[in-house]
Amino acid sequence: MADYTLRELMTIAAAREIPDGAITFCGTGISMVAAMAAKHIHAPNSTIFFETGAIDSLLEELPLAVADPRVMYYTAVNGALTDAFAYMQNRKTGKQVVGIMGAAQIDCFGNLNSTVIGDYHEPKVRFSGSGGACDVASFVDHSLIFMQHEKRKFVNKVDYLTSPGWLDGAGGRERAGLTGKGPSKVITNMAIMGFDETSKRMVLDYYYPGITPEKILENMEFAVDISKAKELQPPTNNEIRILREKCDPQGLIL
Amino acid sequence: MADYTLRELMTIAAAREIPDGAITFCGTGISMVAAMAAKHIHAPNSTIFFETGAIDSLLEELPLAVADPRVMYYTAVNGALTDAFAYMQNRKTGKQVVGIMGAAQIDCFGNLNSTVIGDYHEPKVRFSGSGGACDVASFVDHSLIFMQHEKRKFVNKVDYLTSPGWLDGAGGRERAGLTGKGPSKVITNMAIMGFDETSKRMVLDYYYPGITPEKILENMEFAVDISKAKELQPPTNNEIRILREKCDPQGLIL
Amino acid sequence: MTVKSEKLMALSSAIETFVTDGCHLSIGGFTVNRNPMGAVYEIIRQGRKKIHLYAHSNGQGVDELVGAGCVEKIEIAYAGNGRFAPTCIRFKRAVQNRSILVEDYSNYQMTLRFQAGAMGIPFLPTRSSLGTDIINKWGFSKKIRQEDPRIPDEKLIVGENPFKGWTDTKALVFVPAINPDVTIIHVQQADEHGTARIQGLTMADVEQAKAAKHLIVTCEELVSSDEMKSKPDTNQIPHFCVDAVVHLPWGAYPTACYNNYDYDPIFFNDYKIFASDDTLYQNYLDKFIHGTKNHQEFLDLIGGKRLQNIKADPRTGYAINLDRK
Amino acid sequence: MTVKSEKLMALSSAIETFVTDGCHLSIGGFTVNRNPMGAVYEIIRQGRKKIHLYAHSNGQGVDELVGAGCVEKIEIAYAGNGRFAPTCIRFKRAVQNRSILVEDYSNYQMTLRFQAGAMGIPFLPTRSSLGTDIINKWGFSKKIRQEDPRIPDEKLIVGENPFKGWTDTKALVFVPAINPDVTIIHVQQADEHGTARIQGLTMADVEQAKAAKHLIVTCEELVSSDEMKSKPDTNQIPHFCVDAVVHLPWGAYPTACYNNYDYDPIFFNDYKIFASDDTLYQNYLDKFIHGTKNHQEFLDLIGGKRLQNIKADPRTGYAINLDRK
Repeated sequence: MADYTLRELMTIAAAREIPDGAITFCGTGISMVAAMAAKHIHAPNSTIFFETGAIDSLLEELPLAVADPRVMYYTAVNGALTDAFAYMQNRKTGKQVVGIMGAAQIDCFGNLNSTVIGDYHEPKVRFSGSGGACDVASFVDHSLIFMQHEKRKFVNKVDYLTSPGWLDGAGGRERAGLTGKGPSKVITNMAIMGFDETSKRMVLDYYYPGITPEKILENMEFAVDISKAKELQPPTNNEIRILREKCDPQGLIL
Repeated sequence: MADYTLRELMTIAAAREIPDGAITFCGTGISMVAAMAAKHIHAPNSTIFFETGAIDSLLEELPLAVADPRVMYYTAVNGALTDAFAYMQNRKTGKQVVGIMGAAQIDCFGNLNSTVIGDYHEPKVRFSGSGGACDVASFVDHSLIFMQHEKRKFVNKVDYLTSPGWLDGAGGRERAGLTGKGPSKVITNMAIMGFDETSKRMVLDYYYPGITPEKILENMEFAVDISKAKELQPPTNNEIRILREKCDPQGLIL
Repeated sequence: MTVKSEKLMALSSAIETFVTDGCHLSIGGFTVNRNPMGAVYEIIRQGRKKIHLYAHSNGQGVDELVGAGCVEKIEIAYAGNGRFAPTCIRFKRAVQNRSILVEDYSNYQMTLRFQAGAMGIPFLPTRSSLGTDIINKWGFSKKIRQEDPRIPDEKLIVGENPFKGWTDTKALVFVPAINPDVTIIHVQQADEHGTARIQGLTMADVEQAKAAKHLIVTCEELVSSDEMKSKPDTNQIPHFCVDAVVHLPWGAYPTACYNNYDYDPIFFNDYKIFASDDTLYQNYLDKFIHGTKNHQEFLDLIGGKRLQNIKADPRTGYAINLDRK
Repeated sequence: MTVKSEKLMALSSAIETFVTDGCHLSIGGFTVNRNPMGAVYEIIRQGRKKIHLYAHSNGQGVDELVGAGCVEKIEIAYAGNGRFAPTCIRFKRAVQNRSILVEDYSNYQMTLRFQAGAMGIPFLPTRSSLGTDIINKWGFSKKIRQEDPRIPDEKLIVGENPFKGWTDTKALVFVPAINPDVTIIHVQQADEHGTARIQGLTMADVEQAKAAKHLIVTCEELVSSDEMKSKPDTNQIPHFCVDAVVHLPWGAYPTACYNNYDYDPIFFNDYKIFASDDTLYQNYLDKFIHGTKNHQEFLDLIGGKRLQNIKADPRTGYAINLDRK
């Protein structure tokens, strides 16, 4: 078994969810490293793209923002925001997109808040806002969410619903007029959470080595079904090696 | 006085209507030569552009279509149809555009037919259809129309209303929701027709040397006010020289 | 990480696979320029019928598909070919004979319809055509529209501006999206994965390409991905939009391909004569299209001298001083 | 036919002429890239107040305008600066203090709003944000909206698909056009008439530029019209959209300008410290912005060594192996 950090484990867990042939939409930070890891490990035909319009960037160096000039070098197409989001909303290409997001709060249906804590007009804490997260969450069939597993983050009700998950559960997206699907997986520092096929409520899929399902429940405001949870396979030596040598050799993110 | 052909006279008559600083939208043929003549004679700061997306083409050789590769050489921007039409609909740039069109039929309010003679579903004669004519006629404040002065072309009612003129006269465009203005001038092989400021009905502005107002009326289904008509100043030697030497030296259009 | 692409195909396979009888087809280019003519001729050779064609202003490509009897219905803005044909001749005849059904739009409307398809939305708004017969007169009946789920139930809808008075706009025309079963475009350069580069004006090719359920790219030059990725600012279509890549030099002939060759005025002038007479036109089809196995044989029949004559000058991108009378 | 352009201006004149107190302003770029920072600093120097700012994701430019007290209201999608600031620090403070009013959109919505403005239409449709608080929660009250004719009366409108069920769409979000009083973008190259060329990603700059009532283009390099017209496929903005052209080398610094220079990690790391404390921030403004007469003096204060350090490598367009920790 490889020696690995929690952050590396999370990255690999996300990377494993990206199928070969996917068009991976990623933001800054760990999601970008996960997309790169997938491409280097098991999804060589996946395409990394950014909301800024860069398609299939080489990423010889790790970008620190989706508008970093490093995303513009040696791409298939350097486009614009109009193009990038249209690929997600487009009925042919959108179906191939895997979106990766993060947030400050998440509820049991995978709805995300990245805007404010507290009242919208008198916020206790202001965050960056949606960026492209609401867009990708609205459009695509396949999305992954990175979260820190804390009670104040896994909440009964998000203070502001920035990016749509499964909304109010079964049939919620259809009722609102959304065509894509809610999130597939939530990848945290303790577990991988999935969503029940029928009810669309969050469930525990995998707990990390050394973490109990009970500990996970303690770190959430709402309860989830833990009955089918299994322990996650730790990263392999090869996965960790590729992550360190090919994806973030300068240690800028991991 | 210069020796000139009727076609040259028409071209010069149209060119004179293009102010310096205009963005001139033109189609194939005589309208393109008129736009070039204006630029060479009195409107050096006018910009010729095409619905295909070419902006400020040099036109070292005369194009025979708006998609001719000759429009793509040495331009300010080579864009696309989306861009070109947006410049016309845009509230800032659209106000600077002068559109030049032709048609098979025109009525007394300057509405144009370039689609069919006869019933739409059982046409006696089928023409090319709108192309960009309906678009420019819908959007801009300033447009010029080239017509052959014949009774079957100046009709009481167009068989198909392809491109909006002043629609049903005063207030017609506003009622339909159009923001631009109807045509400014109709330039024919006999006359220059304008539109009454209030009623928006066609009036005779200028008759060509050697043509009487009566002859013009004989060649129209509908009557127009001829009371303020004057004889047109013929082209100058300089205008004709520039036309022949700079605009169409190969004699492809004129 | 480079995998041999399964998208790279012979033209005949690409047409066989994606262009079927009754399919909804869109072709790139504009009048005399960059029509995917090699693909058009192969569709004619394969005898496709009942095609529903979408075009803004594809002069030559439209006229040949219509002339060869491949087309049943057409949605179009402009069926002319510049100075060579104020109205495309076989198109004119077919409409007047009522052997094809036609529905009229403006050029911007057709462009917006492809753009809406590319954006994955049902419509786009414009003020173009308010008060005109383009709104009032439908080419396809309600019945025809309802029988084919690929045609919207209404042609164009005039609606209110939901943001009352915003940008001084009261009414708008909503133009419905087009998502063709297949789009075919011809480009200057592509790699085997499908990433494509158009030089000169892109017309509405990019929107048509992205709106399609299947996309065939024929290219003048097949280049390495390294070459494409070295100049990404000049590329427009990424590989993941593309289903088939066909290497087809002179693939736009007799229309022009900027920086490569001009249109062939001799061809267009001859075509005008052939197209004006049914027997001559049948002879033209028999000799030039059905009488040739593929685009190379067609080009051989035209002859190298004619091709040499229209080769692009490297400075201007077209054939300077070409006799175009 | 070339007339000396009256559009060519000093930065101070361009800002004085077009950027007024209370104006509706939009700036180009995206987080760490191609923000028109020279123009932003000049706006701060000239002490503009009560600006209504439109931005999709202009990290650094937004934070400095907000931090210097120039901004009253802001419509925005994302106020972060990549890894350097998950949330822009002065922005965060200003919102939490309620010294600015903010209204939230998604990135695509802001882009579509500029695009609608550029297209001259009141709105564009999308499915983005259905079911979310981006629709439900308005940053500006009905009263504020009605008092300023430049703000639409409603934030976003959810409407039915007028083409029932077309493209499987029932509901849509209509996003209203933005037509800023003035847009400022920084580009790699422009000529004196305003024709502009952006290298690398164009972000939403082209849409922002075309949506504006007035457009200021600052450029890294002022080139001849001949140079621009020799490569027209790589130009995006024609001269007739442009009101002022300013030659401003390093005009995007401390953000990056592709093929010219990278962003300056030292600046961003220092800024993070200054921005986190009100006194330090005032000192920063006093020294770096108010203490310098123009962008050149600001750059002199940063020092040539820092600039040298971030010069772009010609192969990749950025500074390879730059210490970005």
